[in-house]
Amino acid sequence: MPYLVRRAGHSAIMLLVVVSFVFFAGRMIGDPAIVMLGASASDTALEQLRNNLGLNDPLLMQYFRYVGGLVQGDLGVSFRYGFAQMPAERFMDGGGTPVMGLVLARLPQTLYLAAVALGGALALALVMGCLAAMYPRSWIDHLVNVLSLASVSVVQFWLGLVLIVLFAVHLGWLPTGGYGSWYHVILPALALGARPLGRVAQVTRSAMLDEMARPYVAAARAKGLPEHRIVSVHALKNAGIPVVTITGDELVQLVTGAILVETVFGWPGIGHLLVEALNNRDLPVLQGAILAVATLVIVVNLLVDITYTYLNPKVSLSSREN
Amino acid sequence: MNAMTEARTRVTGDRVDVSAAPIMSVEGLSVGFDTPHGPVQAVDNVSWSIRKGETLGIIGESGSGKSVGLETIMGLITSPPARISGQVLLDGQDILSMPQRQRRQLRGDRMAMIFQDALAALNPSLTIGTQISEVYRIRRGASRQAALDKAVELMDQVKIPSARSRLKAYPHEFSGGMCQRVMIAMALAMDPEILIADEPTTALDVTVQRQIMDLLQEVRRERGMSLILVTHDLGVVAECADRAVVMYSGRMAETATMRDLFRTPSHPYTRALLQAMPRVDARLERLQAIPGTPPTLSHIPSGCAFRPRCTFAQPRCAEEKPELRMLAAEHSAACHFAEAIREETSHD
Amino acid sequence: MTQKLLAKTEPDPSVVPTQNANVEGLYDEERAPKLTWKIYLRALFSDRVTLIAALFLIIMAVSALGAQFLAPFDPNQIDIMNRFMPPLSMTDAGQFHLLGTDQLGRDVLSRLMHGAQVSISIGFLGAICSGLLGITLGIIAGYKRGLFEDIVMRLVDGMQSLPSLLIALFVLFIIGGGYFNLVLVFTFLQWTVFCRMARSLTLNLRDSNFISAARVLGCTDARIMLRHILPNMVAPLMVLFTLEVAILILSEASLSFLGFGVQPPNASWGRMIASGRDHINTAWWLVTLPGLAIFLTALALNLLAGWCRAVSDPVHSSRWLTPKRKQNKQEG
Amino acid sequence: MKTRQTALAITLAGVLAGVTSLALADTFVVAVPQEPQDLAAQGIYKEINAPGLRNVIEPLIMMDADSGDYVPVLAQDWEVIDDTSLRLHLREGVVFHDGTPMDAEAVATSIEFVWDQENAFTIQEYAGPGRISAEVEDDLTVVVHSSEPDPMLDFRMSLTGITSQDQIENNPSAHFTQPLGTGPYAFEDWDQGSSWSAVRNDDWWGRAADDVYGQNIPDYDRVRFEFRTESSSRMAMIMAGEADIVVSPQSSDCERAERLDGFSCVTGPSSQYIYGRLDYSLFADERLEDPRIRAAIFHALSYEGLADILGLASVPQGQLGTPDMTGFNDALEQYASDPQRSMELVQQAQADGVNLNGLRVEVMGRDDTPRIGELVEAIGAMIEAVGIPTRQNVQTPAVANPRFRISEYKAEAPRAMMQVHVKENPAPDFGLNLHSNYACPDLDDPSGVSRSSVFCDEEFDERLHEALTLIGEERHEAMQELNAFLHERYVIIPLALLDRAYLVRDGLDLTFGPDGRFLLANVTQSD
Amino acid sequence: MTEQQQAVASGQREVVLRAEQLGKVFGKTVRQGWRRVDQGVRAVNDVNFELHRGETLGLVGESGCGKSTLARLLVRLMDPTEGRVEVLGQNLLELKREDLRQARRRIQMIFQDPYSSLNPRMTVGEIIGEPWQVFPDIVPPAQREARIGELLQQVGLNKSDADRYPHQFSGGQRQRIGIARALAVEPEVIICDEPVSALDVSVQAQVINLLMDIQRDTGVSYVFIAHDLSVVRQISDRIMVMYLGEIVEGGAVDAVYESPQHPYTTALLSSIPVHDPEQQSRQVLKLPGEVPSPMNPPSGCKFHTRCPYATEICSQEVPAVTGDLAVRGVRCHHASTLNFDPYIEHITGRVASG
Repeated sequence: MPYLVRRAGHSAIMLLVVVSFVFFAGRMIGDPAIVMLGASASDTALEQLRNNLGLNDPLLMQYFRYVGGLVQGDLGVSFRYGFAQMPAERFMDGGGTPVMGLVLARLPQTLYLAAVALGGALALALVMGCLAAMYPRSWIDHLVNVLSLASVSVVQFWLGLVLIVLFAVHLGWLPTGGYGSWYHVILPALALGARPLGRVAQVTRSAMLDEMARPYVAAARAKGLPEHRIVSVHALKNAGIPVVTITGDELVQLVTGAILVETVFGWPGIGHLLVEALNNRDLPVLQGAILAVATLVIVVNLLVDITYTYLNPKVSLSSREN
Repeated sequence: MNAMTEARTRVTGDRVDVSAAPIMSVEGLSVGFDTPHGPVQAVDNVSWSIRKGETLGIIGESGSGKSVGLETIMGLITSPPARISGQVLLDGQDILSMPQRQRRQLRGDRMAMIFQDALAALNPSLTIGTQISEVYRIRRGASRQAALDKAVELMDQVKIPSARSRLKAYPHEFSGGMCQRVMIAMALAMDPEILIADEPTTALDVTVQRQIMDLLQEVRRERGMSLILVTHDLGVVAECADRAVVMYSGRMAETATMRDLFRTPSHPYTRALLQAMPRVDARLERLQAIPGTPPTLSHIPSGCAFRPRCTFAQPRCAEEKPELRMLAAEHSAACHFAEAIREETSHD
Repeated sequence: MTQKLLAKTEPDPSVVPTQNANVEGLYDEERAPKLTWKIYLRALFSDRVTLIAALFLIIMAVSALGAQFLAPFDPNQIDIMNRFMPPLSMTDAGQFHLLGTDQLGRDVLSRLMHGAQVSISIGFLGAICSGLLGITLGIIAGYKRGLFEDIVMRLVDGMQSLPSLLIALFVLFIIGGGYFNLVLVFTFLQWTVFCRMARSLTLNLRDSNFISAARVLGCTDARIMLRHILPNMVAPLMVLFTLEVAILILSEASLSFLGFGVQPPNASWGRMIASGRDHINTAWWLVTLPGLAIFLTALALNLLAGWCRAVSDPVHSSRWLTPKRKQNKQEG
Repeated sequence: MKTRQTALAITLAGVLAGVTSLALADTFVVAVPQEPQDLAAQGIYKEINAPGLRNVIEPLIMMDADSGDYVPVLAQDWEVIDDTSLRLHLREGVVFHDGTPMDAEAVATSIEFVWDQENAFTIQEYAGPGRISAEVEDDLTVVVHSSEPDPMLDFRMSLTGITSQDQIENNPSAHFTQPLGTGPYAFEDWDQGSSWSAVRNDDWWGRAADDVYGQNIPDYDRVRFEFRTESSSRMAMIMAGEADIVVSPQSSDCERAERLDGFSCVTGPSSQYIYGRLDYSLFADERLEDPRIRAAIFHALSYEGLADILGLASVPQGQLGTPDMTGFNDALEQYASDPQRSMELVQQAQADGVNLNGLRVEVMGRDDTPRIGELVEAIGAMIEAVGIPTRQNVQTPAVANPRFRISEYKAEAPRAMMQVHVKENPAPDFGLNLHSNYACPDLDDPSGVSRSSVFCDEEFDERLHEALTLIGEERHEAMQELNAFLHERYVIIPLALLDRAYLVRDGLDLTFGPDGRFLLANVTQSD
Repeated sequence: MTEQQQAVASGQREVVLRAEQLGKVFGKTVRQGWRRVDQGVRAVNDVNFELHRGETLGLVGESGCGKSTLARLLVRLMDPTEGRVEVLGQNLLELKREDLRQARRRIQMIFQDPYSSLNPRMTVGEIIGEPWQVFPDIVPPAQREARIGELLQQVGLNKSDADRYPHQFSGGQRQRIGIARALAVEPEVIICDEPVSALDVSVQAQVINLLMDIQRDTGVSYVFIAHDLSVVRQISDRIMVMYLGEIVEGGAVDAVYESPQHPYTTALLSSIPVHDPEQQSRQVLKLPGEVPSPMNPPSGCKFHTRCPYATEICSQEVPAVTGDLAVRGVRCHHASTLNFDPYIEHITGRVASG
């Protein structure tokens, strides 16, 4: 499919832009050697480390080495985790904790959390949005409206803190955080899912309202279709396009939200890794995490586009522009 | 000259039993809405009836309430939010007082509706086949395949070429005329007795309009359906309808057989409308324009709604709302001076 | 058919005779009554939730703008002896702290008011700057089309498909936090939202006949964009602006949580939460109050924007503007 | 492909998590504030590097903080041969967790590995003047050498973790992630981002030895260290019964613990202190060299107040160290908190033509310092209150901002920075302190350790050099004098001495170990 | 023949608008390998006409036939891909930006949709007065207010309407405002793009009358585009029928209506529903199908797919124009052999009896 090929091309270019941005901008934060060894490190140790890491090479050479590594699935070696302190030649296996491993180890947890948060939010939001659209201006509509707006207005990490205090500390129903069995995911998913819940419910509601006002709904009624079929088949499928768009959008935002929520809950996901990398100035991990997130986002966008074509026959993969 | 032409275009008026009881009659139907500017009366005390096999034209400009009334009959406008009063009798039963569930059974089965903008009235994300067959499948409990076969049959009836291969097509792949044919096929799926066509050809070109009107007449005749044709185009009504109702600002101005309506228009509005139309057969020095503009529903003048634009208006018209009065058999008009005007025109 | 006029009756004196084609208008009443501010106001007053939201925002705005005069204490005045005083408590020196004191003994109410100034102004400034940039580019892109549009929209697509807070984090990580850096980063990230909307609105308007008419009249492009296009997208852009302010206030809080917010001793709501979070188990008000302030402000902004959108929506507005009918009026 | 794997991983993770959480019945859970960088042996020299790692990896000897004496661990006996070498006699029959014997060869390998200058280990901050090497004398005897005279070799040995020789030589990458020590617990798993855990080592030498350290033989099946950055989360964990012990609680949490059932707060003195390093002669704004301005700043602070804000801290005695250290000067009092005097000093200075326009003292903190935000704000507010403008700045990504390094000072305009920093001094001697904090740094000397100083005074440097060569009471007195010398010159503000604190659930008793590490051997069940 | 028609026929009147071989291809150049290939839609092809002072040229056709595109080409809202447009001898297409703006004073446009053609954010006075912001020399600032009043009265509105906003007016009134705006620059030509098709029947006549009155008073010329043949007949002097971007027949309006030579013209005329129930027994020339997509127009005569008279030649050869389409001409292979009288009885018959 040429469209998919072109899309993939764009994505690759965007990734390269992100890679370059992250690589060069990342170098503005200072000498990675000092970052690793601390302010009181001796210059010998620093120099040794720079040699170990190849930081004394020209920047462009480092860049090409980095990009070259990326192509082979090598995101470099963490500054913080593991043992970059030792000269590489001392390791039989080349040494270093590969960032790729760190990222891949954290990715499933984030996806798990995101899937639970988004899945729950989506299911609830669709029901809420449809209900509100079916009874506009009723108390249901008002309730859905205020609830959904409330859940987009809340600061996620604050909600997380409040949830911990309430449900874990005072009521003791759920764990305060950490990663483990299914009930560990509930509180973080609640904190993380609030925003998508609100956004999707809002969009569903207004899209459904719009669709229900369209002539084809009147026509469907006129031919004697039962109302539930009109809502669930006719209107919902057409309302699906904005809902899918916003869901894709929210999935992207979810990753950002995860940064804070994972930190609050001690959830070992990519967001947590990212914050740690930020705090530790662990540049390779930071780069790796950002790239992982960017890749994720690009994949999500592609999925959203594919879903479009299912929902809207006017859009075909070969013709879609923008 | 060849098959493309027909000697007679007019296919109405034949075989309608004038003495037969109407299959549907509307009595004193009023529909009102609330708007930000206060309540409005979109349909005000409208009564008419239609017999089996008959074509009834409903003529009116935008905002005259011609569509609102029919959407209320179809149950597409409900109370609330609308305020509805009056009766719509189908086989002697008032359908307005029926519970929703029962009314839904009537739709499609007893009466069906087609809309002005067919493309908008078709669901853009479902295939033509699904849309034509779904109601048959759900209401008649037919199997998927049987329903699709039915859809093909219907599409053949409305002369959609290579029907079977188009089952999988989506509405946007069809032209305007084709979409209208699909709409008609959808409406016919349950074999209704009354077909309401709400400006079915307004959005179409002249040549396609002709095709669709012919098709409507053909299916009406074949099935012995009654057809309610809503339009603002006097020409379309003149060619197709047996009788017509002229609406102005939510009220009935005049109702008559086609011949009476055009020969002896007895309401000043009908008269003025006929005179204002440019003619294809002659170029006039000036058109007889009706002054002013139709009132908005929120500001209907007191008394007779047409009064401010009427050349016959008298002080009485501002105070007294004229009632619809019988002038002759099948001819009524709502004007204080209807008889005088009828007299005047028939002498002409 | 007759073309002769009936002369039986005299025409209504309020109507000009038909013969004079130049004065055919009908002026006895206004045609489509404008949706006046009275109607909007009436609708607002009948919608209790939105009304409360609007009042809340007014209170917030007043306390933020007047923080210097209205705040009971200097927000940075530390008082080691009176730390962690719960709301509604009185110090030995007789100072009354309505919302208590924080971990340095500063008055929480005063800090909330000054924090409102910082948080809301960051939200506003960020939205204004990104709005100006985005709307300008969006209108030009939508109106001029061509290569410029391609470049701008590619950029917008690219930037929008990245998680913005993450990029904000990274940029702030490099350039450091602080008030103006936050505004800068918000501008840099959020202009795409305005740009996309301004462009799509422009594209819609561009095909309007009144734009064609203006071009036929010989209006310059600048005049068309400023006089014809811009004023016609004020309503949706204002709604978007309101939403963006809410989003930016939330973003400020998130970035402050990670330490990239305004620098001490200045208070912002986000920083208050961030610095109070260590005490959440012991001094609930330190986290709860600024969190509530953010939540309620954002909620009020969202409610107001939602309401504005509902009443300015051509399809559904009448539903929202129509006063509710009493049940007993119903018939049938 | 990727998605399918992910989906699988998610399902599996869910199932496994459910199963494992049931299995972890007798697990001792410790909530710690951060994830260790690695679990390499060198990390045991500082508790915050890898809390709990000392339960897996043991040193040869350890210091009893109370007495200042060394006690045996893996070495049963040791003797100082001369000022460059130390002989250690190892305990017999000890094996590493991988089953390899802990013999002289293994110990020598570990020592050389940890102190190898090729390895850029952070322990180098405690490196002596010379290179350290180890020599095997016999199976159970090792001699440690320093290439330069080093009176503190025994101290450095107490920092050195001993791990499997086989691992160091054959699988060095595992050394950083799967420590193989000799301790009472054997490393089990490191769930990155979440926790690391260890299981009971039934073959631990301490079960049979009669000179074992600690209060008891630890008997939990498993110990898990959960990483929770948020202190409120750690607090929540113990409140919810998820953790047995919480490391680094807030003072307010400790206060709360007094009032609540279920857990209590155990505190004790630590060797950590917080100081403010106010730029002085080196690259500093010249107005900061005016003694009145410096004094004004020092006297502006309310030390009681700051200790109160910090909680779990006390006001130090005007010098950087604890009273048990060699060189501690009892006569020195903390600077008086006297804002009135500060204001007068500022006015005097201004009257003498010191123009304070444009001076902004930048109070800067690294955020690995406890309560740093509040501390910086409070200090800033206090200095402002006496009429000296400040700017407050908490460097968030805390680790190693180049601005903290003296060598970076060269790159900036004259500075007026007060860096608030936490420091741990494990040595029982002021020598290291005085050298690293006050000696004029030789910026061109790559091996110098005094690079955190911003003070350059020839007289001081000379006297310090002399004092460092002394031993015994002479050394003590010399350093006492030096402390007094510095005190008068308002060089560095000792802000607070921190307490060590743990939240401990009811039913447990915890005592601080002899060397200030968290050891399960010091935890006892009280019921 | 009316006076005007005579004048046209004799060519006495000044030519105010001339289109020569005007054509427009839409769409993009598609890249095929390295080459760029035009894959456009030919919306308008080979249009030639002259419009004289005070004359109205009617343009009819079904939707999608390109008549609106043609209108936009004439005022240069779009750039044609070929041909030229001259206004009073000035070629619009060669003008620089500033000169083009100046030239626009000569040619104005009235739009179909009276709702979208007025800026909702401007008062009626601002809308009508806007051209003078652009061309300050037309009316001196001091007289503008008075002039707005005059214009409003000229189109049948009140002076006081200047302060109101467009939404306060009905469709017909808005169309009058649009006309006033066009008149404000005192143009020579007004292109009317379906100006009455969105209006109610009862209002259509007012606007048509108004347009005719304005022409009578000011001598302005119209290009009047519509799909309603009755309306076109009422207002036009000459008429051109368009099909798929081409003019298929043209001539004086009475001549075309009373003796059409192209089957398409005939079909259009005979398809109109006649609003007289007595007049229904006539023959209708019905066309099968709908207008083909302009993307792949039929070969040969573009009409042959729907033409009841099509023969082999029609699908192979492009028919030549017989006569001058602007005066009296037709584009059909069989024009000379066809007799359409039975289909237009309702037109000719009325004329005879009327």
